[in-house]
Formats: sequence, structure tokens, C-alpha cells
Amino acid sequence: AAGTKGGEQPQPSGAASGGEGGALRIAVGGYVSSWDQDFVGFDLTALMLFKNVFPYMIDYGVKDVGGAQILDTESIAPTFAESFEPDADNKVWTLKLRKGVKFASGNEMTAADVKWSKDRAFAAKANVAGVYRLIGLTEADQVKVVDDYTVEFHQAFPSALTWQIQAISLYVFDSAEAKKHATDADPWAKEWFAKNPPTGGYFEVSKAVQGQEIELSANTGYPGQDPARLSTIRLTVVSAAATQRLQLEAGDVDIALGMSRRDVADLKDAQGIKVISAPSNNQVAIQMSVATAPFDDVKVRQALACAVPYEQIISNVYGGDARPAKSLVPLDMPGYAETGYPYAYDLDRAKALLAEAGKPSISSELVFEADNAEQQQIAVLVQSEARKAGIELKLVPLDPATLGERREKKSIPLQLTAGQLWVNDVEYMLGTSFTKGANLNYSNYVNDEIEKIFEQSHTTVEEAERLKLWARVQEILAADVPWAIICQPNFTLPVREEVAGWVQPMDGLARLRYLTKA
Amino acid sequence: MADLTTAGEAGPPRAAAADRGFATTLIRTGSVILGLVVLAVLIGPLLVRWGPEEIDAAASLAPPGGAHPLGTDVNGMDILSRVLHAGRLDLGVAVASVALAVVLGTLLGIVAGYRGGLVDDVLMRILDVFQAFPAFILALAVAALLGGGVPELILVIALVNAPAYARLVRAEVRTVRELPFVEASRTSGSSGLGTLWRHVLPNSLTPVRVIAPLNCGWAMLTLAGLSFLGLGVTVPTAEWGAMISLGSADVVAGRWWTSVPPGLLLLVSVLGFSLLGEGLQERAGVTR
Amino acid sequence: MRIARFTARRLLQAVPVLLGVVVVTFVLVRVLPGDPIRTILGPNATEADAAAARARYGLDQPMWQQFVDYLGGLFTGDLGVSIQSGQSVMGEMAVRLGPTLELVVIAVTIATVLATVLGIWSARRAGRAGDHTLRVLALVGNSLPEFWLGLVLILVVYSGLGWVPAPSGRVDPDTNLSLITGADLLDAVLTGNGPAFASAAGHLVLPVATMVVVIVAPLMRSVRASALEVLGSEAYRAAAAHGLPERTLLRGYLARAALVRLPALAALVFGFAIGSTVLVEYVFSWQGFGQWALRGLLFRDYPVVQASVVVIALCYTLIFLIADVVHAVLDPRVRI
Amino acid sequence: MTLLDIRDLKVAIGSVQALAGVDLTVARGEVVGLVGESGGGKSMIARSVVGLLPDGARATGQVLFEDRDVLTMDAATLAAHRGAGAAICFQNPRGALSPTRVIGRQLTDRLVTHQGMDASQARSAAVGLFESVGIRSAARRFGSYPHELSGGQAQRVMISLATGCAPGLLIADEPTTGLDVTLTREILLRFREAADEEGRGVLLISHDLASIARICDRLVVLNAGAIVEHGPTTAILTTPAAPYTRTLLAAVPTLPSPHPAESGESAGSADPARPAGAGVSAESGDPAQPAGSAVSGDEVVRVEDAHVVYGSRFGAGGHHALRGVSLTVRAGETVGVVGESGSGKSTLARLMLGMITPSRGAVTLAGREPSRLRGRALRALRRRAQLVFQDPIGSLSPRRTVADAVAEPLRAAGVKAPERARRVAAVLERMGLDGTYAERRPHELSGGQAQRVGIARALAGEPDLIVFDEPTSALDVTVQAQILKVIGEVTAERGRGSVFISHDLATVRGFCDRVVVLYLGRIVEEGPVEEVFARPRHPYTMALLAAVPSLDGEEETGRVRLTKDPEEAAAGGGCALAPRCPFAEDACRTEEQELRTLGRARVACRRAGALPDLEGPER
Ligand SMILES: Nc1ncnc2c1ncn2[C@@H]1O[C@H](COP(=O)(O)OP(=O)(O)OP(=O)(O)O)[C@@H](O)[C@H]1O
Ligand SMILES: Nc1ncnc2c1ncn2[C@@H]1O[C@H](COP(=O)(O)OP(=O)(O)OP(=O)(O)O)[C@@H](O)[C@H]1O
Ligand SMILES: [Mg+2]
Ligand SMILES: [Mg+2]
Repeated sequence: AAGTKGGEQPQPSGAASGGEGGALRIAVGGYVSSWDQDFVGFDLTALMLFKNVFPYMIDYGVKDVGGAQILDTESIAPTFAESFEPDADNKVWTLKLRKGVKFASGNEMTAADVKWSKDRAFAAKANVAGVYRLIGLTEADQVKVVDDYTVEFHQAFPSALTWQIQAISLYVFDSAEAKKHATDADPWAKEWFAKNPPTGGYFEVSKAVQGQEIELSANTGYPGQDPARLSTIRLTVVSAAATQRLQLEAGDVDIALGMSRRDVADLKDAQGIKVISAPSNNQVAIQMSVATAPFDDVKVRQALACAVPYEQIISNVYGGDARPAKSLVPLDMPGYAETGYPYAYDLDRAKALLAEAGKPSISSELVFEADNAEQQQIAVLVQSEARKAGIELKLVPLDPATLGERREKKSIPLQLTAGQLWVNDVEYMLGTSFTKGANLNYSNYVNDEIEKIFEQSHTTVEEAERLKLWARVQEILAADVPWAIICQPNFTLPVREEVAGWVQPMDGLARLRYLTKA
Repeated sequence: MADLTTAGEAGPPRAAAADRGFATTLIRTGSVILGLVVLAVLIGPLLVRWGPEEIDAAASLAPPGGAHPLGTDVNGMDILSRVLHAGRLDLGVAVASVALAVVLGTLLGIVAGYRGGLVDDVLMRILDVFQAFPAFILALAVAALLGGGVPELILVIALVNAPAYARLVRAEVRTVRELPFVEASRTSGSSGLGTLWRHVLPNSLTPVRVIAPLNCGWAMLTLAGLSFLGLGVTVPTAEWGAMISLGSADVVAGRWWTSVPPGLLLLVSVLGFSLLGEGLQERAGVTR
Repeated sequence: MRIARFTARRLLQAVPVLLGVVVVTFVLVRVLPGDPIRTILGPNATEADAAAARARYGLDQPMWQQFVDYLGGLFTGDLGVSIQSGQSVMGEMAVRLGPTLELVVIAVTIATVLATVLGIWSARRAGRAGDHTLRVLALVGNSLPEFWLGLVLILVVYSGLGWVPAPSGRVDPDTNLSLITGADLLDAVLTGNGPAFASAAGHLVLPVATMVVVIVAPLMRSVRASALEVLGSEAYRAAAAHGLPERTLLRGYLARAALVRLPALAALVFGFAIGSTVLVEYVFSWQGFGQWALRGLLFRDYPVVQASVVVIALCYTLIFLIADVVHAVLDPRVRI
Repeated sequence: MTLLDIRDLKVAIGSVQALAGVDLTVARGEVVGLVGESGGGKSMIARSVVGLLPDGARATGQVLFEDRDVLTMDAATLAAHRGAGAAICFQNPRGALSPTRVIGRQLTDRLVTHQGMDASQARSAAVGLFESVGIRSAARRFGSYPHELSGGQAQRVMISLATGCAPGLLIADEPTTGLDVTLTREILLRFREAADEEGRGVLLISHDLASIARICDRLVVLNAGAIVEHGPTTAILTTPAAPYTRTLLAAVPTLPSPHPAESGESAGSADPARPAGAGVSAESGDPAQPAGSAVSGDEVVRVEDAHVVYGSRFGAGGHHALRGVSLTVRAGETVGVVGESGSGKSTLARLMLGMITPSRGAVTLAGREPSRLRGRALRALRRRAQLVFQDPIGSLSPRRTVADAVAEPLRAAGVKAPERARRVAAVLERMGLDGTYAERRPHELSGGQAQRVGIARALAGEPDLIVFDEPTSALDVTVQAQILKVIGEVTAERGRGSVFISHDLATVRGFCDRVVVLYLGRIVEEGPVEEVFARPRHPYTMALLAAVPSLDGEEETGRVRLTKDPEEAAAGGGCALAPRCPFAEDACRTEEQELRTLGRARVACRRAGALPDLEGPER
């Protein structure tokens, strides 16, 4: 019940007029489930909107790769903030705010807002609190207000990840407004924030029709570089991919965010439509649980890695728009080495490996997301080829809740995973995916040497030193094969020809401020 | 859809002759359609070169012609083969689930209708509870508890249908049990079960017999709907609804062949069942 | 007065049913595998985070305690807080139910009216070509999967002919329709918003058409059969034999008597339609109750699932109650 | 000019020749009776007069109505002819009234259409018409739906609808079937009035000669689609020419003579029942026997002060169907139970069979109380008593063969299959059904055959008691006689007790030893047959006897008639009959009536002895 139902704002601003032609329309697959970033479920549409309507203190820069504009995760710069810098030990980070930045309520953004927002994040024990742990922030009092425009973050240890982590966490609420709606039972005004869009970001939510459409208007008071270029953007909910396509073709929407790979490939030569394509660090893989038979046998894992039809997947599922991956470390991540994954589609070798393992025929379930057409296709292709090698796979699509539960129990022998690391760094990758107890380590992979390297990397700030460590990591992973890495699909997006300025987000969350419409 | 209340409506004598003629036409047409479909799905697969889950790596979304008379789907599987194999599954699930629903519903309906009183009230309330659950919730529950497979789907569709049959049979039993021949049987000293089995049951099943074919068509549509929601058969099992669902996006791209063949076969089969059911209803109404 | 007493009694009878629904749903949803909490936590969440979230939704309590709390909430009209969105289920449902009910009510109403007119028309021509054609056509409509039909309609009517607005949303946001009931057409009437009314009506055309095509056949069959029965009845023949004019016969002796069976069936169809909206809503991006309930189920959003099932059960109860009252009004022989 | 002149009318439906050349005339002011057995084509004639033959019927010949042929009329003429020219009063009035329209509106529809009235005129005219056909509080009834009417009222409404069309010819198709004897007369008189006072032609159709004989000017006898005889009523009744007419006349049960020998008519033709040599008649003929002990055989069933209350579906209330009935039946004895519809006859039957338990009082069957038994023992006891049903076809399961049905009591008794087959064959044989019937199903039987099967089933288990619940009322008159003969034979057997239930006194008279008269769940009179029939002491019994139709056609004005609307007579405190009783005094309305012995009978009327002048057949 966003917007109008709450009785609070938003006033249809006069600027929003401009008529049909002026506004840019984006088709999205669903409506935001909640406006409260601290408590929200994992909802891509919502996270994308937050990037554009919350004031983030720092954000990624933009770089040009082969003609495509992409977000540069290695250059992070202050946006709403004046500056964000560490002390000499890399332990205490100081955030300086600009003066005169205002929320929609008219309240000025001050250090108190930052402090309140961080206190709230720690109290929520959810998203932000989770990632802050990686950089040694676990208590609310590690965040200190120095003066009205200065806040200090006292990390427990220095970390190479601070920029990255803070880039995704440093968003600020209008605390003065929030306190008006806080109650004893609800000190963090959860109820109010769930229903009412935040303010102060690049865009303001000028209208929200529950379930149907959200209208964004540029925040004219933004003080920094790169303010929003379009005055109005509309996000329209179109659940079915097929209808998104029809509407794009008809010109009723300018950008379609939820279309299938196949449709996008089709639209490459459609009239009035262009397809933006950019390399991404999105990894598609099959994680094998090394703790579960039969994948506790490295030979079996290698056999499966040889039974995956990599090229067929790239051409059939992604229409060729994907890069083959040669390491578990993503392409474009500093330290990537071709030697990290010495396996290719080779059924004879797969059979030979199985024979070596003494298990000429094995069976297992292959788990994937139920509503994910892409994964479904991959699973079908893998099943078909693996069967030829003597590996019988039972396809098990799981709904989000069951998948979440089974992942938490780490009880899935074989599963398809897809995703990109929020931080483009091997240390972060190890911490999340390849160390003991790591959350994304669905393979249950443990290797003592990697544990040691990970430990070491916390304090290794020297770039060359780190690269050396990463090379070793890839050697180990190549031998152990906890994953069969399938490919890195490119990011593709069909838009109307009039649309320009798309910047490919490496975190998957579109920055709408760069968009223009001819 | 599960419309079970119109069973056995009497047609008037005025239109009787003409209607009986039309009823026969309906029954014949329905039977011929179903016969052809059954024949096709039984014999057809033997004549097709590709297996239903066999992937032609070279031909994803190939248009009809050449090695694939009806083209291939996005996975490179042969549409013709899949459509025919799917028919076996769909018809099988439809018939099996309706049969199961009939058995379950009849049992419940008989007990409730014949015993009456508290037993009736309690059973009916339980059925009410059951009917309050939408099909997809039941489907998900059963799939999650028992695992998602064809037997589970049959169970789900049967469970969704059974209450309607139970009501139908119950209503009929309540009428029949008051008829003189039932009392006659009881005065003869027959046991309750004997009377039930020999007199009440055979005379209470006419509406069920008439409705069942109509319901088979509806069961197929339900299966298709569940597949569309991703609650039906798992990939890559060939099933019409799942094929339509997978291919529905292709239609807008002009690749009609992925979803039109299963769609047409589904339509034709459901229509076959409907015509048959309609004809039977008509006839039952007239001859009653 | 009698109707009031009847209604009261029926509602009272519905209480155990609803209670049964509540218990079954409550248990079922918790017995199902799947963890709602994991779906709202990021991948980096620790066990402690999960426990905190669990505590936030009261899921750390013993089952019976949760049930007592839930039941208590039910009686005070508090359906809990959605795990997915953190918003009150009541509020979310209020926005979701309106659009879906609007869709279903309009579709069932149109189907019923259509069925009445066509059914009687068909019965009066029983055995002739027009009758046969109509019935077969209705059966064809009844044999189409609704999602498929919806897509084809979009392709033809929206993409091909451009006669209707894009199948996204239910009303043009530029009309600034303010929400009262959630049913856009009704809200437009209530607020006297002409453009919004036109826009909402335009958006309704295709989904309503889809549903009508799918559900009209059984209704029509019922009306036709009843009308035939009346036409062949002694009563109707007696009226005809006494030389009453056509109009009197149609209005006074045929129409009402032919409709007595319709309410019960229409109620059944209504229940069916509520279930099938989940498909239609998806195809037309309707963002209604069906999709909400389905999503709640897929994410094991306990309060959402519980609330949606109870509401569906309540809808069933009410609609059958209404059907019985209408039946009693139509058919004087029925006692309520 | 005759009003209606049918000439050589032939109607064929498919291969069935429903009418094979019928000639018939009706003049204004004349009542013509059309009689014949069911399926003879009577309704077909009626329908042809209003041009409403069934689909697929082909008619030849002429149906001249005021010299215009109905069969060749165009649609508009026909529409004008229907109702205004000829109007039918339909067989089964309940079915012929539209259930969803209030009766007043149905009548005003006719008045507006045919008499050109406007709405308010029609309304007041309708109320007047209702009153004239004898409907009380007509203004209130205007808004009633047909299902709220009793059978008699529905029939009256139907008549008002037909006369409301102001037709030249009024056709009444079996207007009294299914009605109480007491009402039948009342209704028939209306038609006589229509002819006499309004000058209409009336065609009165019935399968029951006796009931219509007394009001018709002429009679036409129809058999299998052809007229077999016609002429003035008295001529046909006294000197029937066609054999078929004689059969029809013979089939009419008559009351006047208790014993065939004493009857003035030819022996055996009028009285269908008692076969010569059956012992009962001799015994019960002895006037010295005290009441209730006509036979000294073993007691088969004993009902003591039984009350039966049918609970209503929702808690409180219920219908008190029997109120303190006591009755004993001995082996070798036949007890008749009479009473109008709803008086509790069938309830009493079910009580004796152990199918229901009395809410108060006791029933003893073959020495044991069914209400104290359960399961196997109860079922075994139930086999000791058997029932023969009113609806012969309906009491046979449509999906079971005759042999199967008859074998049912044997199967229940655990008789082995070969033995069972033998006994089934034997009992069917006894009922005059040869082996070819064994494998038939009910729909392949005629009503009479089905009833024979029903009796065979009752006999198969060799019970101690057989109860006949109106076993002939659903049958054709001619078939009735045959079945009564069979029943007479069965009840004459010594080893068994029989109960014969009927609403018709005449049929009871033939072979019962004792008769019990029920009124609203109470026994109002009981005693030996000849005693009760010769000297009825209770006003209700008198009324029942008075209402029995007879062929002599004379009005028996001296006899007792109850007031008209039984359904409006509320049972108050005292005697249940008081609201309808012509002799009722204030005391009757307050005092509960007890059965007391009067002569050889017992009567529940405090004035029973004090009504001597109206008693008995001497008038
Ligand atoms: N609609 C019909 N279709 C075919 N045959 C019919 C139809 N109506 C009547 N008949 C046949 O025509 C014959 C005459 O029927 P009709 O109804 O006139 O008999 P009836 O003398 O009125 O009998 P009843 O006393 O039972 O009313 C019967 O043999 C009957 O079976
Ligand atoms: N199962 C029942 N439930 C409620 N009331 C009943 C039931 N059976 C009979 N009655 C009522 O009990 C009264 C006596 O019924 P019963 O059938 O014994 O009458 P009857 O004398 O046999 O009449 P008929 O001549 O019409 O057969 C009637 O008023 C009837 O409506
Ligand atoms: Mg007749
Ligand atoms: Mg009876």
C-alpha cells in the first residue's frame, strides 16, 4: 500500500507532467514488496529502486569497455558525501557530508541521519549488518558522530573491502521524519518505512500506484556530479515476459527489464529496438557438494565437469551472448587466470574418469530455481549429456522457500547457481564461497590451504602479493573442482532506439540517472 | 470446469426427438475425436524418430520441416514426438484422476448421504474445508509433501474434484434412499450394506457417469494450468500444458509451432470429452 | 426477516468450517518444507541474523503459542505482518482483493447475463442449427486454457488491432485515481473520475473477455436445460394452451422458472473463477489477489497464505449464501 | 351448430396409432363424459381440440370448433382459439400451474388476454372468480404460489384459470385423480354448474366411470384410440352394449352389499374380492362374536398405545403422525385400515414392520419387540413381516431383475442359491407369472405385473404378517380388480395375519374381517367389517361411506358431509374432527375422545350413540 494509501504524500508534482512522450517507461517484472531497505526481502526490483531513490553516500564510477558503458567497481567516489577516506591504518574511515543537502521533507541531511541509519541497520540484524561483519563493523557504537557533517567508522581490523562494502551499504534515512513515526513498539518506524518511499536520492517517488506503476521524478536538489538526466521515469509492472516484449515492440515501454534471453536475441534486428550488450561478471555454475556421495569423489566431480555441454548452453540458452569461463574466479576480476578450470565437454573423458572412480554409473538430483527458465534449460541440456556419460540426473526445481531452506542446510548434492559477487575481489569471493562455513559455499568445500590464504589476505594490502595468492587459489580449485563453471553470460537489454545512456550495472542494479531519451 | 450441478436435467418431450438425434451426434463426434487422439498418441510415438526428451543439439527452435515435421522447441526437442507422448500422459492423468475422484467422491457421498445426521454434517463440513483450498495450494502442498510427480498430480486433481462428486452422489443418494424400493429392500431384512450395494449405489451413479467425461476435459485443463504455474510436471517431461507454457513466449515471436500443436491437441481432446459429456447429459435427461 | 435469520444461521454454520480452514492452513503451511525466513535474508546472513528475523515474526515461539496468537489476531481483525514485505497483511490484502473481485464479479455477471439470454434463446430453438452452433461454440470456449486464450487475445486485440490499452496495470496512473476499495472501476465511479473510468474499463476488456469465454458454457447449458424443461412442462403448456401471448409467456412463465438453477451454479463458477484468476492475473499483469496468494505460498509467507486461504473460504461461504438467498427469491418452493 | 364436432380424427405418433378414427360432439350447456383406461387416448383428444398435439404427431380428420377446423388453423387463428374458444383444465393441476408465478397473476394473465380487462379490473375479477370456485379468503390467496395450495385448492385454481379464459368449451382432463373421495364430488359439481349456469360445453375426461357418471349428460367410452360406445349416461350404465364397457363397469368397486350373495347385482362382477370358500367370511359373518376377537389364532403383531413423531430437521417441533394407536392382528385374520390421505396409515404400517420405533408405546412383532433388537436379530425379526407397496414399479429397484427382487428376503435369510431359485420360481408361479418374467426388469412390466412381483416378494420369505399399503391405488381400474383377487387369495391363508390399508372403504369391505378407521393419527372407530359398514357410528366413518361414488348416479343427500377445507381445519384441544364435524358441540372441542365399546364396535365419539337418525344405510 504505497503512496496514496498511506495518506502521506506524494503530491503529484507539476514537473511530472510533460505528457506521454516525455517520460521514459521501463517495464519491470513485479512491484516493490516494501520500501524499507533494511528489512526487505531479496527483491531485485526493490533493490534497484533503492539505488535510485535512497541517498547513497558513495557509488561506483563509470568506465567504457568496448563501446559499452559499465559501472566501474574499482573506482568508487563520493556522490552525496563530500568525501570518504581512511586513516593511515585503514581502520578508521571518515565520512564528510555536504552542507545543504535536503530530503524531500526539507530536513537537511546531517551526521545524525547517518548515525541513526547505521544504528537501525545494526538493530535490524539483516542485510547491512551481515556485510559489515566482513570489514569488522559489528557494533553500533563503532559508528561515531564527530560533528554535524562528519561521521567516523571504527573498523575492528583494516580491510581491502571497505570501499566496496560501504558502496553498497551507505544509504541514509531521513531520521527526523522517521522519528515522527516511531513508536515504542516500533522504534525504527518500520511500519512507516515499509509503506512510504525514502527521499533524498537521485530521484523522488512522485507517484506510486500499488502493483502497477511507480513514477520517479528527478531530485533537482542533488548537489554532486551526474544528476538525473531525465525529469520523469515510469516503472510499469508487466509480469509476463511475452507481454513485455509485445509492449516494447509497440513502443508502449522503452526498456524491458524482465525479458527472456531468447526474446532478447530475437529483438536484435527488430525495428525501432536496439539491444545493449555488455560483459558481466555474472557466473553460472553447478555447485557439487563435496561432502555428499558421490560427489565426495574428486573423479566424479571431474567427470561431471567433462559432461557439461558448455558450448551448446552458450549458443542455445544465451544465443551466443555469453563468455566461456576458464576459472572459478570470474573473468574481469583482478587475478583471473585461464588455468583455473581445465575442463571441457568431453564425454569419453567423463566416462573414463567415472571408470577410474569405480562408479561407471551414478545418479543424483540436480536442483535449480523453479521459476527460472534459463536454469531450467541448462538443467535439461546437462541432464541429457550427463546421461550419455553415465550420470543420471533427476531434475528438481525448487520454490524459493524450499531452496532457501535446503541451501541453508547445505544438503543439495548438485545445484545450479547464478549470480555476481557484489564486491569484485577474490578475497570477498573466498569469504563468501570457498571457505569453511561461508554462506554461499553450497559445495561444503573446505581446503586448509585456502583457509590459510584467506586468513593471510585480510592483511595483505599489497596488490602484487594478493595476485600471487590468487594464482595459488586457482591452482587448488582447478584440482578440487567444487564447481562446474558453465559460463559468464553477457548482460543484455533491449531498449527502444531513442533510449541512450544506459550504464551497465555490475551489481545488477540499474542507475537510472544516466538514462536519456531522444 | 467442475460443473456438477447440471447433471441429468430433463429435456422436454417436445424437443426430445431432435435432441436425441443431436445427442447421438455429439456422442459420436466426441467419441471419434477422442478415438483419433487416443489412436494418435498410442501409435504415433512408434512412428516418430525422436524420443520425447531427446535433444537435437543442432536444432534449437527449428521451424517445421525436414528432420522435425513440427519443428523443435527451445531445448532442441522434437515437437511432434513430445506432443504425442504428452498425449499419453495428459489423457492418462485426466482419466486416472477423474476415476480416482469418482471413487473417492462416491464413497464419501454414499456414506454422507446414506447415514445422514451427524456423519453427514461432519463429512460435509470437511468437504467445505477442502473446497476452500484453491487447486494450486493443494497442488503445492501435495507436491511439497509427497514429491512432485505424475501420481501426485493425479492425486491433486482428484482431490480438487472429489468434493463435487461427493456432493452429487450425496444428493442422489438422499433421494434414492427414500424411494420405495430401498424401503422394500430393508423390510426384506437385508443388511444396510447389502441394501446400499445392491440398490442405492447402482441407482445413484447416473449423474456421475454423465458428468465424468466432461470432468476429464476439465482435469486436462487443470493439469495445463498447474504446469503453467510451474506446479505441474517437471521438465523435461512432455505435457501439453507445460509445452504451451514454455512455448507461449515464442508465439509472440512468430514461432507458433512450439505451442500451437500442443494447444490444438489439448483443445481438441477437451472438446472431445466435452462433446461426449454434453451428449450423455442430453441423453440421460431425455430418457429419464 | 426470514432472510436475516437464515443468513445468521448460515454464517454460524460457517464458523466451524472457517475454523477448520484456519487450523488446516496453519498446520499445513508449517508442515510444508521450506523456510520463509531464508527468503528474506541476504545470502550473507548468519544464524544469528536468521534467529533475529525469526523472533521478529514470532516464529521462535512454540507452535501452539503461535496459533493462539494468530487466532487472537484473527478475532481482532489483525492478520499479521507479511514476512516478505514487512507490511500488514490486512493492508496488502485490501489493495489486492478489490481488483480481483472486480474482475471476477464483472466476468461472472456478464457470463450469467449472457448465459441467460443465450440459453433461453437456444432452448426456444432447441434442435435447430442455431442452437447447435451456439452450444458447440460455447463448448469450444470452455475447452481453451485461459492463459493461452489470454495471450492470443493480447496478441490479436492489443498488438494486432491496437484496440485496447497495453496489458499492464489496471488503470492509467495519469488519471490520478485515488484508491478507496481497490476496485478501480468502482473507485472511478465513487470519485466521479471519468477518464479513470474509461481507462479502467479499457483495461478490463481483455481479462474479462477471457474469463467469460471460459466460464459461459456451463452456465448456458444450465439455463438452456432448465428452459427446455420449463418449455416442456405441463405448466408452460397449460399457459400456452390457454392462449397467452408470447411476451407474457416469456416474461411470466419462462424466464424466472428457467433461472432457478442458475444461482447455485453461478456460485460454483464464481469459486472456480477466483481460483483461475491466478493465471489470468499473470497474463494481464493484474497484480491481484491470486498472484499475491501464489507468491505468498511460493515464499512460504505464512501470514499471507493463511489470510488468503481464509479469505477464499469466506468468499465461498458468502457467495454460496448469496446464491441460496437468490435461489429462494427466484423459486418460491424453496424454504430458507 | 354443435360447439365441438370431431370427425374421424386419427392421430399417429411415430408407429403408435394413438387415435384411430374418433367421432365426438359436444354442444353448449352439455356435459359429455369421456371414459376409458389409461393410455386410451383421452388426453390426445383434449389436446387436439386446442391444437397442442405432441411433436411428431400426425393428425387426420377434422376437429371442427364452431365449424372451423382446428387442425388447419393458422398460427394467429389458433392463438385466438386457444383459451377463448376451448380451454383445458389439466390433468394434475399442481403440475399445470406455473410454480414461480403467484396464482392470482396467472389468472389475471388470462383475464387480461381473453377478456380485455386492465390490471385492476382483472385483479378484482380474479378474486371474485376464486371465490366462485370455492377458495376461501381469495384476496389473500391471490398472492399464493401453487405449492402453497392443497390438491383440492390447486384443482379449484385450475378450474378458475380455465373458466377465466371464458371459453366456449371447457375440457377437464381427469380433474379428480389423486384427490380425496370427499373432495371429488365437490369439484365435479363445479363443472355441472359451468354447463348449467354459464352455458359452456363441458368435456369431462376420466378413467373412473363411477365418479363422473352422476353429472354427465352423455358418456363416450374410448378404448385403445377408438370409440366403443356412446350414448346417454343412464343408458350406458344400465344397458352397456360393448363388452369393454361392461368390463369397465365391473371393475368399479361398489359399497352397498357386504356379501356378494345378498347383492342385487350379478354375483362376483361388482365385488372383486373374496373367493368362494375362503373361511374368513363365514367366521366373521357370525354376529355373536365380540369385537376384536374374530379370530383366535396366535397374535402376530400387537401395537400398544403407540405414538410416532417425525422430528423436524432442525431441532424443535415435528409432526405427530400417530397418537396413541392400539391394534392387534392375529394369524388368519385380515384387518383393514382406512383413513384419508395423511391420516397415518403408512406410518402405522411401518410401525408394525419395525421400520420405525414408536416415540411412546410398544410394538410386539411375533412375540418380540423390534425396538429392543439390533443388527442381525432385528433383521431376522423384520423378515417376519413383509410389506406390499402402493407404487408397484417404484418399489422395485430399476436395475435388478424380477428374480433378484423376489429373492431378496431369501438372500437376507441366508437361503442357498439353488434353493432360492426354486422358491422364487414357485412363488412367481403362484402369482401367475411364468419363467420368462424372472429375468425382466421393472420397466418391462405392467403395473399389475409389477404388483404381482411385489406380492411374490412379500410371500417369498413366508412371513407371519403381510401389510398391504394401498396396493391398488396406483393401478388401472381393470387391473385393480385382478390384483384385489390375488390379495383376497393371499389373505385367506390361515397361517398368517394380514393388514390391508386403503383410503377407499369399498375395497376394504370385500375381504377384511375387521376394519380400523384412522383420523389424524387416531383410531376413531374399529370393529368387524359388517358392523362398521352397516352401522357406522362415528361421523367421520359416516362421511367416508357417504363419499364412496356409486354408479346409480343419484345424489345421496341424506348422508354426512364434512365441511370443505380440511387443510384449514386446525386440530385444537378436543376431538380432532370437531372443526369439520357437522354434529360438533362445544364439548367436542374441549374433550379428548376415548374409544368406547358400542355394540360390536369401538368408537371415539362422545355423541356416537346420540346420532341415531343419521346412522346406517336406511337414511
Ligand atoms: N408425447 C407423446 N409421444 C408419444 N406417444 C405419446 C405421447 N403422448 C401420448 N402418447 C401415446 O398416446 C396414447 C394416448 O395417450 P393419452 O395421453 O391420450 O392417454 P390417456 O387416455 O389420456 O391416458 P391417461 O388416463 O393415463 O391420462 C398412449 O399410447 C400414449 O403412450
Ligand atoms: N418421514 C416423515 N417425516 C415427516 N413427516 C412424515 C414422514 N412420513 C410421513 N409424515 C407425515 O405423517 C403424516 C402421516 O403420514 P402417512 O404416510 O402415514 O399417511 P397416510 O395415511 O399413509 O397417507 P397417504 O394415504 O397419502 O399415503 C402425514 O402428515 C405425513 O406428512
Ligand atoms: Mg390423460
Ligand atoms: Mg400412505
